Amino acid sequence: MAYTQDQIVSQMDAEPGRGGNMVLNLGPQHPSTHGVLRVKVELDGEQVVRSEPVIGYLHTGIEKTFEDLMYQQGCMLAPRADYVSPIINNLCWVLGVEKLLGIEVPKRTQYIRVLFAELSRIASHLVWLGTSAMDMGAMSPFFYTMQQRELILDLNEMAAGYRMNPSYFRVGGLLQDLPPGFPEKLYAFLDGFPHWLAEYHELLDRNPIWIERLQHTARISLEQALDYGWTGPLIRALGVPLDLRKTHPYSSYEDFDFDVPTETEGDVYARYKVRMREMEESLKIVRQAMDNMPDGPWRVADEKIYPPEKTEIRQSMEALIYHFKLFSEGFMVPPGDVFSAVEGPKGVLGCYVVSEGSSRPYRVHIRGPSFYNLQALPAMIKGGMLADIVAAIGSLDIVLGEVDR
Amino acid sequence: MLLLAILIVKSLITAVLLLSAFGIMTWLERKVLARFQFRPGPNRLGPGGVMQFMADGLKLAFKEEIIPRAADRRIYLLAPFVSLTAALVAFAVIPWGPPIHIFGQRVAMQIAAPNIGILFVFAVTSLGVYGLILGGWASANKYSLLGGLRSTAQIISYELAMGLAVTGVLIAAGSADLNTIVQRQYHLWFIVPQILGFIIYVITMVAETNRTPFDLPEAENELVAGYHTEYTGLKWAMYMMAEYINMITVSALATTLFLGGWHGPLLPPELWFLIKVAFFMYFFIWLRATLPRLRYDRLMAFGWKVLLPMALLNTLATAVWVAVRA
Amino acid sequence: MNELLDALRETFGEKVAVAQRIGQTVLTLPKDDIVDVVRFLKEHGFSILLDITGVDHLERDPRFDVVYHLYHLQLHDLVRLVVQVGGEEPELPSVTQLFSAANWAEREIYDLFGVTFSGHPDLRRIMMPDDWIGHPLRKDYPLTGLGPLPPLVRE
Amino acid sequence: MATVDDDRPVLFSSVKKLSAWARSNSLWPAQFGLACCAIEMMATAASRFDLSRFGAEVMRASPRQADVMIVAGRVCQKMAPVVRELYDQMPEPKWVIAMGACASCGGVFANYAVVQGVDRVVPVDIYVPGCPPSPEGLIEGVMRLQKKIREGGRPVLPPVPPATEVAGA
Repeated sequence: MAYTQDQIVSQMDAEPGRGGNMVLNLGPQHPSTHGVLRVKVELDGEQVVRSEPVIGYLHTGIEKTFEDLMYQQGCMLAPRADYVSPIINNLCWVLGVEKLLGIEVPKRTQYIRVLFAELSRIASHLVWLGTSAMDMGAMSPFFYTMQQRELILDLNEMAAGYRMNPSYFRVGGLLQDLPPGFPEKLYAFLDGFPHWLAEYHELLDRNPIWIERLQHTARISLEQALDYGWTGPLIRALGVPLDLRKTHPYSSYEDFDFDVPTETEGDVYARYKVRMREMEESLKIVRQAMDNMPDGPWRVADEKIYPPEKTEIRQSMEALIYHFKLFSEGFMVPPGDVFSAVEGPKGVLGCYVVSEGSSRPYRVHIRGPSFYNLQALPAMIKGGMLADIVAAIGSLDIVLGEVDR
Repeated sequence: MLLLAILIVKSLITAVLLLSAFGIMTWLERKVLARFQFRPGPNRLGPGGVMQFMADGLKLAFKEEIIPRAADRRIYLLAPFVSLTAALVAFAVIPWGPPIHIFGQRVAMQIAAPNIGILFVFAVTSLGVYGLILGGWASANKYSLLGGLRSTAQIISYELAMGLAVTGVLIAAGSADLNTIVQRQYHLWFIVPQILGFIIYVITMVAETNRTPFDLPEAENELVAGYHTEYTGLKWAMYMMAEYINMITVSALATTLFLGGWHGPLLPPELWFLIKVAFFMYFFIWLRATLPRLRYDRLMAFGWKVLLPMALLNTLATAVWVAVRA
Repeated sequence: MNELLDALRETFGEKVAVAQRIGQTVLTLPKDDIVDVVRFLKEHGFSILLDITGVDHLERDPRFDVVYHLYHLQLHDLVRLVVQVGGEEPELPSVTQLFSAANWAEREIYDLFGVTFSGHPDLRRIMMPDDWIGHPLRKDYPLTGLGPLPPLVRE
Repeated sequence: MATVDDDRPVLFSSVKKLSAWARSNSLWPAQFGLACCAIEMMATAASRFDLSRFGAEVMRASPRQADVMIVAGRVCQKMAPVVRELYDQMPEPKWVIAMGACASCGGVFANYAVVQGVDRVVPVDIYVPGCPPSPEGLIEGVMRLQKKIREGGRPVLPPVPPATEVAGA
């Protein structure tokens, strides 16, 4: 089955605009759609009359594949939905399965999870900052942010052996304990990063062009935002302090002292300010997690869920059998369904898991916040300029992986 | 006869120098940008990667040339030549050194020395924009068309302010001949009395050459590649050459008008000229590494509501000053 | 939260079954009441429609669950609505007039499960190409798809 | 280094060598990312790994000016025609790097939605393994492509038998 030219044309063809307006197709390959989003825009001169986002160009069938894999294997799949903050997806998945199993992981594990989730949030915001600055035409911030992100990826690699999509959290624990030398490296990052955060502010906040591009751009009202199901930094930029880490503390977030930054303007600049301050708060949480890291086990003791240690397998027949069973058959999860929700960098990240009692999930659905946030795009850019589309998409911080799944 | 030979030699030298300056500039821009961004930049070919532009140029020359089916063939092919020719010709009147004597002939260090040199530069550079708009229109691509339209609007809005900013210098120098203007700056560069004109000129020169933060006609993140979206290979390279040579021309003009041209102590005058132009080129790259892009409506508002009145004010003030002194 | 559930019981009576599953409130209701219940909840402060998704229980009749998650901004509580739909052409009323967020979510369920929503303004496929055959997330749809793989392209 | 065909005239072979040198050292990628691998591609272009050392940082948004298409991520059924169109829009000579497991063979997503390898849509020159590959891996892929160009373009492959493959095989 080769793709003919006609098929391509029928897919890419846009209907003509009304009254001499121009219909422009942004994407699916376009430098600032953050992946493979396609936006059909009707333009009157440079002004947006009407627009329609078209998605599905990255539909991966991730939910169907979940049904084919064992629960523990899902830890590998979840991070590939939102690949900009993979560890938080990982966390959402393991929390859901653990709720179904009715187990709770030890305190140390919870702290380590918080630590990595917050690092991941910083990394995600850094990617957002770099790419959205690039969308505005400023190229250097991208390099500065990616450079700091590399340091976070180094920490990932150190703990999980993998830079991106590390799948560090497992059902019932972690892949392994924090490696030796980790705290030193983490503290080095924590000490260095505030300086860079100040640099970003210096580079962008004192720049009139940046502020002019962002202020009063792509605003929508609170009613509209709620109507579209906005969550995360987007709704916090409208003055609603909705943050699941505060309201529904999971994984010991109640032990940490941090603020939920809000702004009231609801424009692109407010979203920018919220995210910048969130990075500072995340930094605070990471430091607290490392400072107060409890000792103790980093996995559940139940060997029917989490495989026994390698050394144990060599000595005990029973451990070997558990190990074999876990990797050939997996563990059974009691029937039921659960909606596990965590605060992702883009908003409420949910994972709806249905179990029928077997070792594989019956149905998994990922509530990608970007999927709902993106729907508001036409309302945000109506009446704006062509360049505002780019600013609006950048401020939504979408990841097509979780939009299309 | 000798005069003609000298003229031809001068033209050839200028063209070759400009075109190689374009190559060096692309390499320099990549290197300097890389330094701004904590990375080494191209470093595999030649010392410091200086041969990189050779590879790029050769590759583009060996590349397939695509003409979109819907394009207006003739205009599509013609447009890059318009841009490049205008860019090359505009440099003809810029003096890059004091006159020298060869075979008993007085040879001006510029290809042509019309007494309205400055007007010539303006006339020819505004022709260059036709290359952009024609290319954008002939490509039959919506991004290209938008890019072409943007460039027209932008050049029209900023050319006025630029012209008025220069008028101050012309009044102060009392001549439109670029050589005379340079000679009048022997004691005092015009940047001192004409500081406002200088600032306006520098802003408009960035806008005229479509560079960050005024790179709207080819705004990559909005219009993919703007007016040259559909251009491939050498024709695309011509647009790039035109852009870089325009940068050199406006920088040279800025040097001539405001920074005393080739004047400077100790070093040979040609070198002084080069240093001053290089400073402006660095300034272009610096801007690109630092600033985000303006929005279209802001750009127009800035041009008409801020720069134009300021330029008018500057002209008026200069005229009054000259009149009072006289 | 409890007063709210009592009010719900008062308004809708036996039609809405309330249960607690793993610390989450689950309301099971017939499909014709979904718009009324969602409106009731919206009026009582459940102002964010977090999610709509579907579950295919192949063996069961009615075959599909459509699952809604709503969030209360003041009480900070989550409620799950489960609606069963079945039949040859499963259909239920759309909630797009209450929440714009439902627009894409319902299109997604239509695309991937083949459940239609009456009253939806723009019910088209969203994830798959328009000419796609079948509904991939149904349990009788094979994981690797229906058609043969296209050949490799070599030059 | 470049191989010289003995039966070719000297001038021809040196032009060939020259063009291979130019092409291999000026590989401009099409700016086009799909999924996870696109983030690693961005990291490759960023400061630590710096693809620009090889003259390959000039990401062209317009496929008309690109030389190599880095297919970074999973190509799904809806996207496949677009990928093909982008490839067709690129001027010859052009190359394709399939970055990551998904682009090479579908990766973990052996399902209905993902094209099981982008080589079912466009001809691929270099496959880079990994999920996603580390930036070093991508740089290795670019360097191998450079080597391939210098050593004489695409290898001649045996003709493909008519498709008899069945889904899920």
